[in-house]
Amino acid sequence: MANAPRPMFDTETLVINMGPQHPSTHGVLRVVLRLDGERVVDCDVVIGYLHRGIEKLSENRDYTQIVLLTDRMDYVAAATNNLGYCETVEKLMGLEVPRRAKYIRTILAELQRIASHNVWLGTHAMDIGAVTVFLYNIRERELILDLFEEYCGARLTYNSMRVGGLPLDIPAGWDRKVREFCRIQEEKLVDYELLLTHNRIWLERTRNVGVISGPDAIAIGLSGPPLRGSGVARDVRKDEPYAAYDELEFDVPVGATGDTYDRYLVRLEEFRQSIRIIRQALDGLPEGPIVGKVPRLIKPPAGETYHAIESPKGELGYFIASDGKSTSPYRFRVRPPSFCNLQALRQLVRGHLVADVVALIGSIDVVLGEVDR
Amino acid sequence: MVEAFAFYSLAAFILGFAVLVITARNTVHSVLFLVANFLFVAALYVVLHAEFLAVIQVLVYAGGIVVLYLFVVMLVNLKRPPEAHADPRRRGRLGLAVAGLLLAQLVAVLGYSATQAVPAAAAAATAPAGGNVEAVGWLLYTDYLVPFEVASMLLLVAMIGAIILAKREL
Amino acid sequence: MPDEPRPTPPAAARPVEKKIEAPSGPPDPPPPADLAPPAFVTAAQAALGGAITQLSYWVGDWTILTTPARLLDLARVLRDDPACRFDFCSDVTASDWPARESRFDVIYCLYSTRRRHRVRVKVRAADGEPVPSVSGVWPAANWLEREVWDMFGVNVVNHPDRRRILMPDDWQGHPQRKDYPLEGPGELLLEDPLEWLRLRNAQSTAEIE
Amino acid sequence: MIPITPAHYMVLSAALFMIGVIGVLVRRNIIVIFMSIELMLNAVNINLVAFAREWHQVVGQVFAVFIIVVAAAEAAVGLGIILAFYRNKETVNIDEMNVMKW
Amino acid sequence: MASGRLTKAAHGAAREGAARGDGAPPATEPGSGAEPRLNMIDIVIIPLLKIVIVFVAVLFGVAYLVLLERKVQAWVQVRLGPMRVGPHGVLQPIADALKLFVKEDITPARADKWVYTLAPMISLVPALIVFAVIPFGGTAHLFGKTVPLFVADVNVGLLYIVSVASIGVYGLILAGYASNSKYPLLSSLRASAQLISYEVAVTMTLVSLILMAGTLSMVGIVEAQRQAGLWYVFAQPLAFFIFLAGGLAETNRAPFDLPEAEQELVGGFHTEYSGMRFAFFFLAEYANMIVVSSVATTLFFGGWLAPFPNVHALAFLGLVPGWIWFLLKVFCFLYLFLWIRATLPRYRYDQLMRLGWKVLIPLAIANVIVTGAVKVLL
Repeated sequence: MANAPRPMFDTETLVINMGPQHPSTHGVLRVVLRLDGERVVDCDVVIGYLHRGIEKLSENRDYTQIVLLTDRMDYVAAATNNLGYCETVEKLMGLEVPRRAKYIRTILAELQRIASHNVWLGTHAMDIGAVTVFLYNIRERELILDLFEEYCGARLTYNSMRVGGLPLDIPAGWDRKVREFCRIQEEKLVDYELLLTHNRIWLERTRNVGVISGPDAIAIGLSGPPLRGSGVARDVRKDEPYAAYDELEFDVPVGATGDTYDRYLVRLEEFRQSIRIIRQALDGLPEGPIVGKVPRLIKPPAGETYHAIESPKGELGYFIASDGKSTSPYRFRVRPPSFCNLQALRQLVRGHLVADVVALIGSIDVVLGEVDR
Repeated sequence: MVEAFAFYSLAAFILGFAVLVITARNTVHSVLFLVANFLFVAALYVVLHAEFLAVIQVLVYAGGIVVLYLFVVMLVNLKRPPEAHADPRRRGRLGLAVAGLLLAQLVAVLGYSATQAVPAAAAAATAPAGGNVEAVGWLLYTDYLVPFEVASMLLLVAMIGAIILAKREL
Repeated sequence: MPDEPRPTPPAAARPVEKKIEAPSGPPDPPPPADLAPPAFVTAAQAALGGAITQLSYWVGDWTILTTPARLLDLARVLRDDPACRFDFCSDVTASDWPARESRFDVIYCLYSTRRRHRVRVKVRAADGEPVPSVSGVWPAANWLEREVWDMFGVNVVNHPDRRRILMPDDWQGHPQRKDYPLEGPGELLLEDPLEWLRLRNAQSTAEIE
Repeated sequence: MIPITPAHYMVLSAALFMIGVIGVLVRRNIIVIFMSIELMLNAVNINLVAFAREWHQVVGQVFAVFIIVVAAAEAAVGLGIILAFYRNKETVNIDEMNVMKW
Repeated sequence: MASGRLTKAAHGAAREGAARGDGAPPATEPGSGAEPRLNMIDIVIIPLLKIVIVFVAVLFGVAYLVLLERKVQAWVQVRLGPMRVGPHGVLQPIADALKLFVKEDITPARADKWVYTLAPMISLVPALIVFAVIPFGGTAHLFGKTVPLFVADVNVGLLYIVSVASIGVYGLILAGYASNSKYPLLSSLRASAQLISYEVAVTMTLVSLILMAGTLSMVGIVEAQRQAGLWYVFAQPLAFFIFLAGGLAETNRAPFDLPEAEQELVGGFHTEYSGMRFAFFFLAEYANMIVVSSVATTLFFGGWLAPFPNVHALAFLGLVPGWIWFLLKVFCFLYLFLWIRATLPRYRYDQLMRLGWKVLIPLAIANVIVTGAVKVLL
C-alpha cells in the first residue's frame, strides 16, 4: 500500500501486440490483442505499414502507366487487378473489347485466382501447423507462374492487360500447357483434401471458429469467399458479369454455417470451378483481334464511374473520376477487398483463442499490399 | 568415509540453499533455491538408502509442488515489492530471538543426547531393511492402508478446494 | 516505374500556360429523358423526395445526390425500403475539387445483395462541414469513413472510432487532397491550392505535344 | 573421520527446521512463508528417513511419504487461497491480510 | 549439480545391490552383485567411460537428428533440404553448431539475467541425465570383461526417468518468466500446463507397464519381456498409444507443439534467446525426443531384444548385436515423430487440454484397472 493510492490495474487482461513483425500476419498487419488468459477479449487492427499512396500516385500517372501500379496492390493476384482497372477505364470510355481478348482475360483471371487460392491455402494451413500443405501449394503455384512467364515474361507483377484489350496474344501451345496444368491441379487438390478436409485436428481447429451469419457478413462488408462461406451466394462474376463470364458456366459454392471450415471448403470448390471455367474458355476461345479500337491517347470524357470485379479475395472495385482534360485520372480509388474483409476480423476473433486469431486472419485471406495500397 | 563426505557436502548445500530461500529478495529466485534445496535433500535420501523416497521427493516436490509455487508467483506478478508494508504491531526482532532460542534448545538437546550411549540400534532390525520400493509399498498397502486412503481423500479434498478457490466464477 | 522526371520548373512551363480553369467537379449529367429511373430511385424519391437534390446517370451508373443533413435519412430508406434493399455498402470514398465551394464529394457505392442493383450516393461537403457517419446504417462503412477522414479530412461526425487508418496517428495534413504536395515533407502545404493543378496540366500538355 | 550417526542428521534437520522457522517469522511475503513451511516439513522428513535407516525400519519412509502428501495438499489449498486473496487485494503481504472478510 | 546427483544415484544403487544380501522381498535387480570384489577399473573407469560415450553419442545423435528432421521434412515436402555443406548436407550440423557458437548471445534489457542464463541449462541437463538409466543393450564382451551396456541399472529406474523429466519443466517456465516478454510468458504457461497434464497420463500408462513387469528397473522390464516372450506393445496397445501421444506432448512436438508454435507465439519460450543458449533449448528438445523414443523402445518394444525370437527361421536375427536392434527401434520412433510433424496440423491449447484430461487420463486409469484386474485374476 505504501501510503500512495494504488492504481487499479486490471490483473485479468494482457495486451499483446501481434505484428507488425509476426510470422502469421501475412505481411505487416498489426493486431493489438487484449487477452484474458489466452482468450481474446478485444482487438484492434492497425494497418498502414505498407501504405505507398497508390491512389495518389495514380492521379499523377497516365492511364496506361497505372496498369502496372495496380500490379503492386494484390501482388499475389496481379492479373486480376489489371483486369478490374482496364475494365473500369473501358467502361468510362465506352470502349468495346474484342471477344478473344475477353476470353484470354478470363483465363488469366482464373489462373490468377487459382494461384491466389494456392497461396491462401498454403499459408492458412501453415498457420494452423500443416507446413507440408504450404509447400505443395507453392509447387502448384509455381506452374501458374511459369504459365504467366511464358505469356508475358513476368512472374509476379504481370502488367498483362491494356485498356481496350491485351498487349500480347497467347503464345503457341500455351493453351495445351494450361490444360495440362488444370489436370495437375485437379489431381493435387485431392492431395490437399486428403491432408486436411477430413483431418480431425483440422476439423477441430476450423469448425465453429469465427462463425459469422450471412446478414452480419453483408453488414460488415465481407465479400468474396468469406461472404459465400456464410451462405450468401454473391459472386460478381454471376451477378454483374464482366469479361467473358456471362458466356461460361460455373457454380457459386456457398457454405452453411459461416465458420472457418466453410470458408475453406468454399475456396477449395472455387479451385474446381476455376478449372472448369478455364477449360470452357479454352474450348470456346474465339479467333480475332486482341485489342479493340483504342484511341492513341487515353483521355476519357469527364465523368466518374465505379466498376467491380470478383477478385480472389472478394469484390475488387475501381472508382475513377475523369475531368475530361487530362490523361491521368482526376480521382483514382480502389475498393480493396482485403481491406473491407479485414474489418470483420475484430468481430470474428472476439471470444476466441490466440491460436484462432491466426487461423482467422488466414481464413479472411488478406494481402497487405492491397489493404494498405 | 564416502558417506561422511557426501553428508557434509550435501548438508552444506541444503542449509545454504535454505538460507538463500528465506533471504532472496526476488520471489522467483526464492523458488529456484527451494528447488535446489529439495534436489539436495533428495540426494541425501539416496545416501540414506531411500531411493524411492528420493525419487518421490524429486517427482512430487520439485516437479510438482514447486512448479505450483512458480506458477502462482508468475501469476501474481507483483508490480510493487510485496514487503513494502509492515504491520506496526509486528515484532520481527522478537521473532528472530524466539527462533534463536528454539535453535539453542534443540542444539542443547542434541548435544545432551550425543553424550548418552547410543541404544543398540541394529538390534531392533526386525522389519526388512533397506529403502526399496517393495518394502515401502508393502507397508503402505497393509499396515498403513487406512492412513493411505485418508491421505488420498485429503488430496482429493485439497484438489477440489484449490479448484474452487482459484476459479474465477463457478 | 520508379522515378518519372518531374516537370521541373513552373518557370519553364508557365509561358506555355494557357488559362487553366480548375475542374469544378464531375458533370453529373442528368439521366436522358427517355430513360425511366429504376424502381429504387422512384421509391427513394417517393419516401423523401426533398432529400434528393439531383439525379445523375452516366455510363450505366445511377447516382443520387443529397445533402449532408439528409444523408442519414436517405441511407436508411435505401437500406430498408423494399424496393431498394441496399444492404451492402461496397465503398465509401471522396474526391476533392478545390475550385468548388463545397470542395469534397463523398461518395457511397451501394449494392443490394437481394435485388442485385447498384447505386451511388453523393454528398457535397465543404472543408470542415460535418458529414454524418453512415456506419450506424452499414457497419462496413466504419473503416472506409476512417480512410475518408484520414485521406481527405472530410469531417465525418458521429463516427464510433474516428482515427487515422493508413497514415500514422500523428500525421499532419490529409494526403489525398489535391493541394497536398507530391514531394517534400507533407506538412508544408503549398500556398496556393491550385498550384498542383497548374503543374499537372502543364505536364500533360507538355508530354502530349 | 567420525562416522555419520543419526545425531548428525538430527543436527542438520534441526538447523533446516530453524531456518524455516526464521523464514516464517521474519518474512512478510506469504509465498516465501509457505516455502519456509516446506523447508520445515523437509527437515522432519530428513529426520524420519535417518531414523528409518538407523532402525532398519521402512515405517519412517512411509511417514515421509505421508508428509509429502500433506505438503502437496497444503500447497494446493494454500496457493489457491493466495490467488483468491491476490485477486481481491493485489498483495501477498501477510501484514495486510488482517481481516477475515472484505 | 544434477549430474552429481546422477552419479550418486548410480553409486547408491550399486552399493545397495552389493550390500543387501538378505532380500526378504524378491530381489528385482538382475545382474547386480555378481562380483563381490570390485576393482578400480570396474567401479570408476568403466562407468566413467560409459558416461562419456553416452554423452557424446547423445549429442552426436541430436545433431544428426536435426539434420534428419530437416531432410525428412524436405523429402515429404518435395524439397531437397540442406545440400550445401558436405555431400547432401551431411556436415550441416557442424555448420549449424558453428553458427550458433559464434552468434551474439543476447540478453534482453530488464530480463532476469541469472534465471535467463540458467533456464536453458535446466532444460538441457535433465534431458541428458535421463540416459543414465536407459539400457542400450544387454552385455558386451570387451577386453575380456563383461560390460553391461547401460550406465546404471537403478532399481527405481522408471520413476527416475519420470522425476527427472518433471524437472525439465523448469527450463521452460523460467525461460518464459526471465525473458520479460509476453510471447514467451504465454508460451511458458502453455508449456508447463501441457507438461504437467500429460505427465499424469504418461505416468499412469507406466503404472500398467510396471504391473506387467513387476519391476521399476529398465533392465528388469526388458528382461521381463524376454521371459514373457512378448513385447508389451502387444499386451498393452492402449498404453502404448497413450504413451506415444503423451510423449509427443511432453517433447512439444507436432501436433502438440503449442508452446513453440511459430505461427502463434513466434517461437514461444525461446523467442528472446539466441546463440548458445538457444542451442541449449534446441538440444534439449531433440534429446528429449530421443529419450521418449528410447523409453518407448525399452518399455514397449523389448529394448535391445531381437524380434521374432520364437520363429526358428528368423533365428539369425539374434546374431545382430542388441544395441543395433535398440538403435534401429529408436530410429523408427524418431522417424515417426518427424513424419507426424510433416503431416498434421497443430492442436489448439484448449483442445489439447481437453484431450489430455478428458480422454487420455481416463483411458490410462481404465487401462491400469483392467491390467490390475487381469493380473490378479490370472
